[in-house]
Amino acid sequence: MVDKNLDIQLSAETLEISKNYNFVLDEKCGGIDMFVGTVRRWNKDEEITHLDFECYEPMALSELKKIANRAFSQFGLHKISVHHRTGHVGLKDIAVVIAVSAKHRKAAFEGCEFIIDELKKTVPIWKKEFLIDGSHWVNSRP
Amino acid sequence: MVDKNLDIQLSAETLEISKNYNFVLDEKCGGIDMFVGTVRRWNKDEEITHLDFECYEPMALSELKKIANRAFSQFGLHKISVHHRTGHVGLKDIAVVIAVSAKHRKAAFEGCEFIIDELKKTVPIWKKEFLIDGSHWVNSRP
Amino acid sequence: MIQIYQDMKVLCFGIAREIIGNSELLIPNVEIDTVSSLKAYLKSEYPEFNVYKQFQIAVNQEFADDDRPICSRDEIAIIPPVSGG
Amino acid sequence: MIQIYQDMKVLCFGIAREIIGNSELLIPNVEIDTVSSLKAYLKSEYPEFNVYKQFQIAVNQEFADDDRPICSRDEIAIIPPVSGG
Repeated sequence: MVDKNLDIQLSAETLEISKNYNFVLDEKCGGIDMFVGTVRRWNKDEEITHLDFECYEPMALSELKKIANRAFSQFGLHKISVHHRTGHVGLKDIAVVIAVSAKHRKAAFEGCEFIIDELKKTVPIWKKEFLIDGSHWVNSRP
Repeated sequence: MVDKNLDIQLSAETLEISKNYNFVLDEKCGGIDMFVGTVRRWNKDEEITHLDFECYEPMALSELKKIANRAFSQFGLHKISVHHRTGHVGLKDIAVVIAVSAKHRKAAFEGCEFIIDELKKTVPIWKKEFLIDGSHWVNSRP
Repeated sequence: MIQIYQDMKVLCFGIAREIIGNSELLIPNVEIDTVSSLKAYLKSEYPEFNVYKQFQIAVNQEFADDDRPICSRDEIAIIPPVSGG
Repeated sequence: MIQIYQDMKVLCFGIAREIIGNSELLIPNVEIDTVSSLKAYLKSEYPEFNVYKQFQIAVNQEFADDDRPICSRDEIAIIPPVSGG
């Protein structure tokens, strides 16, 4: 889903931060903040081999759009780009990229953090962690 | 100045965010935050044509290293990369890139914002703004 | 008054898909008219849902409260605790 | 007691470089022994420094307080308000 100031994508392909950067770059803005979530090998004492992301695509897009619209109005952001992976994601690969541009840096930091915080609360995307000795859906364990 | 976890560079060449990203990416980390300062066309009512950065190189490197070391210890960051331009920087070009990696995202956001805030306070780098109708050193005007 | 119940289709994701064994569940001819009656049905037919953390229900791609009325024409989905990012 | 003063070299950046007209200033044979006496000398010789925002002095690449002693062997620099980023 791409319009002039908002670029939201769920993708089965490797994410590249330059795409988000190029989308939000604008001569009206002096500050860009980007958050990149990558797959780390250790979660507490468990060794991870890879992740698998599943999503409810139309609702995920619609929830992301709601979050972005709140971020535009609360922080005065200029452009927002959110790309999230689906499927198999290996160690050090990118799970999510959020880039935002704003006139000034404080709004960029706050808006970017707001988007990733809200994404983790409400967007219907599920992460299965594959460990050396088993697998589980994150946040589902009793 | 590059060591295992810290990469600080003052450069007369165009900056590329992928270099900072690749430096801080690490399988121990789940969150990377990047701040990119770009040149915007308007500062209040003044139209900018380009910037020119001058620096006191050995002291700038030493001040940046102090800031980075405080950020490592205050926020538990894993890796830090700071690249700052010198010389002529055009509209939409990058003046500064700060990338940090951390186990968790909150530390990454806070650490990255800390570094740019402190950079703007103490690092001996000076920006001359060239406008349609004149030029001046930023922060020096009475 | 006679009511005709049509099969209700429920989309299943993540742990819910694995518990149910399919990405879609068809619930035949059962009187389910609110989110809470759907939740009760699922927990009774698939007791594993009581073991894992609470799921939510989305109706037409929006999170829905327990008293939200539903019918077979709605797009209904089980939303286990999300974990994107 | 006779003291011999050597030329003191001062590095100049940004607006300070433009006011002084050079990236290095050599101050000959003047009794400058602290940061504050250097500041006073600069403001008296280059009155424009009184117009712009206060500058700081760095000694051996560290910000220095006014009472910091200095001599011609130190690396001394005028640091106008910084504006990186």
